[in-house]
Amino acid sequence: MVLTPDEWVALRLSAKVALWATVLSLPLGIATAWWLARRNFPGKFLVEMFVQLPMVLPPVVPGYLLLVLLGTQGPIGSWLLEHFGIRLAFTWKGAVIASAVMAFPLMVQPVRLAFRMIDSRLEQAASTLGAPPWRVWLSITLPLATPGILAGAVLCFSRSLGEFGATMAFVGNIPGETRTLPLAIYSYTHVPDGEAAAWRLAVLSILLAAGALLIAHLANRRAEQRLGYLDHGHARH
Amino acid sequence: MVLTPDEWVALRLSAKVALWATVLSLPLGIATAWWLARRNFPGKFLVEMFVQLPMVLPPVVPGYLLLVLLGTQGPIGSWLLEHFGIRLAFTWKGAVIASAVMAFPLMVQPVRLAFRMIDSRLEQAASTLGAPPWRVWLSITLPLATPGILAGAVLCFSRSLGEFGATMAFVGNIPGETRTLPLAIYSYTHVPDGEAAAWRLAVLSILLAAGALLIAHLANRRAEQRLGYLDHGHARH
Amino acid sequence: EDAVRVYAAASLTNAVGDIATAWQKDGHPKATLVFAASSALAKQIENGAPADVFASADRKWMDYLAQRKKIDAATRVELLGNELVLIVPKGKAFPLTVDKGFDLAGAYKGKLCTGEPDVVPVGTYAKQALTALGWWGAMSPRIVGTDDVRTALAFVERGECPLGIVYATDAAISDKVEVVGRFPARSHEPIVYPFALVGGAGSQAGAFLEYLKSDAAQAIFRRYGFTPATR
Amino acid sequence: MLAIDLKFRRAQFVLAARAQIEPGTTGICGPSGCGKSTLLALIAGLLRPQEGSIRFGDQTLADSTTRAFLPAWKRHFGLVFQDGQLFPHLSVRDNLLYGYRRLEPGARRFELGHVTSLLEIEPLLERRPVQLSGGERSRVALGRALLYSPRLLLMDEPLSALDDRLKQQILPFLKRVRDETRIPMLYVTHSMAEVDYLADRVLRMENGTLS
Amino acid sequence: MLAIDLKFRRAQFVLAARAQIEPGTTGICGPSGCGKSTLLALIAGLLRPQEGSIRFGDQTLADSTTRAFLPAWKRHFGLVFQDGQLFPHLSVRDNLLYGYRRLEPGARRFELGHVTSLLEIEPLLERRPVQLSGGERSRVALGRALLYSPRLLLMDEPLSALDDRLKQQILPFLKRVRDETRIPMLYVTHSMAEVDYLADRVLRMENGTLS
Ligand SMILES: Nc1ncnc2c1ncn2[C@@H]1O[C@H](COP(=O)(O)OP(=O)(O)OP(=O)(O)O)[C@@H](O)[C@H]1O
Ligand SMILES: Nc1ncnc2c1ncn2[C@@H]1O[C@H](COP(=O)(O)OP(=O)(O)OP(=O)(O)O)[C@@H](O)[C@H]1O
Ligand code: MOO
Ligand SMILES: [Mg+2]
Ligand SMILES: [Mg+2]
Repeated sequence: MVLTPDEWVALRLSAKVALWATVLSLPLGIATAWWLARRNFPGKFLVEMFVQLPMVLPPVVPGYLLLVLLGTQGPIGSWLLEHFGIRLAFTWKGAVIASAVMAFPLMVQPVRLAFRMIDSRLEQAASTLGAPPWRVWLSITLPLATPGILAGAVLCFSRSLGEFGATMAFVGNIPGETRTLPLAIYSYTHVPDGEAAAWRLAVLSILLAAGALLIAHLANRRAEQRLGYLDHGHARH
Repeated sequence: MVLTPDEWVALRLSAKVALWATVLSLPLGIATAWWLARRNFPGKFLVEMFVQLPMVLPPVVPGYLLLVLLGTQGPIGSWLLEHFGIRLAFTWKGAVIASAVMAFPLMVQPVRLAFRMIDSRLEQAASTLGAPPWRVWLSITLPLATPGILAGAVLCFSRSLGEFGATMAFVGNIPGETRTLPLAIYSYTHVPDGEAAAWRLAVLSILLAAGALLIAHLANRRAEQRLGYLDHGHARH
Repeated sequence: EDAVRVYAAASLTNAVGDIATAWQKDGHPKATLVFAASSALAKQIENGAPADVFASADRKWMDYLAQRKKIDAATRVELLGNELVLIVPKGKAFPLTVDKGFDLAGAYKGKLCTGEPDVVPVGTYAKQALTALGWWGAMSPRIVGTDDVRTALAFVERGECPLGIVYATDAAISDKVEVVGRFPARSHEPIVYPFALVGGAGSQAGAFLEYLKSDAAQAIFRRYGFTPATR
Repeated sequence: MLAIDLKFRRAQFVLAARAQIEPGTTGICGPSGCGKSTLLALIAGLLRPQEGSIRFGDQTLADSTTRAFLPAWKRHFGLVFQDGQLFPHLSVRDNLLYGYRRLEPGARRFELGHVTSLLEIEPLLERRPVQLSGGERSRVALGRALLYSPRLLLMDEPLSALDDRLKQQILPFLKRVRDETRIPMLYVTHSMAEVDYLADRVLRMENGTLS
Repeated sequence: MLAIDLKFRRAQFVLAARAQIEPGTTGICGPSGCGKSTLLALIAGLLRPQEGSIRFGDQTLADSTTRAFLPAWKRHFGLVFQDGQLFPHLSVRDNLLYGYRRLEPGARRFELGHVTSLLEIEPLLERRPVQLSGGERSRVALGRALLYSPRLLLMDEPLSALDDRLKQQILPFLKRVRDETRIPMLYVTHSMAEVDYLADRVLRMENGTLS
């Protein structure tokens, strides 16, 4: 399958946006997940709710909110533009933000689950060996949560690849700038005989996802071997 | 906030659709997650890919595929209609299917993670006490995976509440039948002065999600207490 | 000089795309084309999208921007019109006459797909037309609304909907449907596509808007089934 | 009664065991890491020998030539794990009754009350395993295997976490179990005293080899 | 040296301890469930007494009146857990070096090679904890705490999973550690023989009360 230049552009843009969205979500997602998994504080339920928020609304709503807040006329957007020269609305960076916001809850849940399932006595053991809390976190908690982090990253990347509604609302469908694969697919459904082209793009999306999934799969296998998880047929007894 | 009859109808429909989508996804999601977590078989990667598929495409594409397959003219849809009198296209049942398909990967990932993180030696211990595999699974594996199942159910329910694209493409927008909150919200964003009405509905969505999250939250707390997870501040030593 | 940025309703995708190609062939810098629902485009322009030309699928959203002083009202022009047609899946035609006395509800079984009434432009026109013909009362419970005229078209193409109401331009690009009736123009508000320059647009933008009025461009619009605007 | 003739390899470790184990109590001794726990796992059916066979009476448990393998849950052997392996989501009571509940009443040879009073774990019945001390946990593990009324009881250092008083109380009980119920036992321990008191014979293991 | 005067409650269990522990090796004996592991966790800083105080020399580790509490990682005490608590994602070597690596070279009192050869765990250095036998695991746990060169070494039945030969080898080593490095030790065990050999004095616990 030889790609047309337009297809290449959309493919590269989608890969770039999904990758950045995942990379951006990771630190914040891990931090949020840890905070929710290990701290009790008043209003925790509200934070949980807030994290979940982008999912429970049709994507145009968060997209529109982003436009209002981060658009060049918006309170945050105008500030960013003025002080840092960063323009998010109608740029690929904005597409990254839209994807990251929509995928964020998907990142948080598995990581949080992994943090909960870790045996805290191992962290205690590390602290009796002189490791300050941040070192315990980096050397024990985080590595033990790797499978959860990878699961979260896979969900986040996949969701970003398929993100349509929020991206459309926030940054629009600008060729070469914000026209990711889903938006390009939308456009092709509006031209005669566009169905074949739309299917080609869908296949590209799937291949991109397969690549990402394969990488995550291999990384996960390594991580699980490190952690001594069962490999079916090899009991750990 | 007094609801109009239309708002009531959309609210009830959304709750019904999301609930059914979650209930339907649960057994299949748990089975798939277990299969992926514990079995190695040729082509496993393809199955993983297939599970992830609905996420990586813009929602209209899976929605359109559902229409092609499950519509009254589709191969499966016509068979269902003929033999069981079940009609999915343009009915709320179809909306359930659309939501379930889109939310399925979100259900599978956390459950799978939980299955992986369970110490398989406990399952071995159960088998030395005469429990056949299915009993081990029901009495040990499944209860130990409860937090993962709850996390999956929360993601699934939330995603269903926000599902728009696939629903629209598969069952359209029929008031009282398939017009869930996201479809109603979307409609209002299409009318120049519909913003206020859209926000009212968005708030309803959020309240519905908050209710579901609260239930999951309480269930999870009970499950984690049962499993002896750490409560911050109370080390388990 | 920066390329012209054209924000156009999704239903104009083909036509405006072809015109932009011709425009480029005439030696102009390539135009950037952004297609989406008129509502999404209008809200983006309201929030500072770098658009030069806006082409709306109906008057509402052009008015919306005009009220907010985002467009150059002097340049507003209704360049195109469209027709509303009744379609059926290819080969599934049934006798139908677009006439007040005809019993549409009794003429077939099943749903009627069109844009969501009162929301999506095509649905709004459809409701007006059905009302004018006295069909609305019996048909309204059978209406399946869609977010976009393309989804309605897809439902009919797939045979899920035995009958649909779409624009003539949409019916023209699908070979899986056939037109079984055309609504008279006076049965609904005129279907028009207002165009305008967005405030602060560059000089190239004005040239592009002029180009859209040219015979060459109008020929392309007609090729896709648009009619000259009925003023 | 138990006829073992097998080879099992895991990474660098090779276990080669050939033995004919008669009813009564058999002590298994040997240095740390010599393969005692591995041997019990093989007998229990948690591991599968790569070569050779295990037979219990005239029943084949595993045979590499015929590829026969009776899974753990069909063997009706009780295994007291070296590290307890209590079910964290079940109360102590439900842990104890896990195997017991599934037995036909006629097959039950012990009573919950009797076992718990002897092991001094009655006050713990409603607790979860995380709320137990090390020695309490090992007593529950022992009780759980006993209540399953196994055909063969495999014990991996069951008393090593206990104080002398408890040992002095449980050992005679195990002896009585041996004599009254005639359940054959394999007993892994590092304590010569326990072997002397309880075992009818001793098998020594060294570096993966049973002799 | 170590001055304890505290109360700690957990569910029905109440630990009340008052003791003045001098340098050297102190054996702690008592029946299963009497609170030995809980006491060590309190001294290590993993639990916080609800009432009373713990002092080490002139340093206050915990004091309920001033709400002072020195967290575990600042105490520089080594704790050998009853159930090992090895880090599953690290090799045996990285487990052993976990505390050691963070010490200033001058503060290191043991060498990896020396400790591993004495505990006979050199061949295991590249393995993961799941690939160890029960006794191997407890030796790694002991080595890990030793290599951390603690100011106070807390050991919870460190040898109970080991055979006599290993015990006979490790006990003299611990005695040498006591005499040469003068690291004070608290040693929980059920073995009178170990106490007699190693301990300068014995504290008895009964039902949560230290005497
Ligand atoms: N999963 C594994 N992978 C590789 N080697 C293993 C694994 N589990 C155990 N071993 C090795 O197999 C040998 C036998 O282990 P086993 O647990 O049977 O010893 P053991 O006799 O029970 O010792 P202990 O008295 O210390 O419990 C040991 O050398 C151990 O290091
Ligand atoms: N998390 C907990 N919640 C409630 N009670 C607990 C908890 N952990 C331990 N206990 C109880 O506290 C008491 C002391 O436990 P501890 O572990 O200190 O005993 P121990 O002296 O170390 O016993 P062993 O020799 O059996 O290890 C026991 O009665 C135990 O049941
Ligand atoms: O192209 Mo439109 O704005 O959805 O009718
Ligand atoms: Mg062992
Ligand atoms: Mg203890």
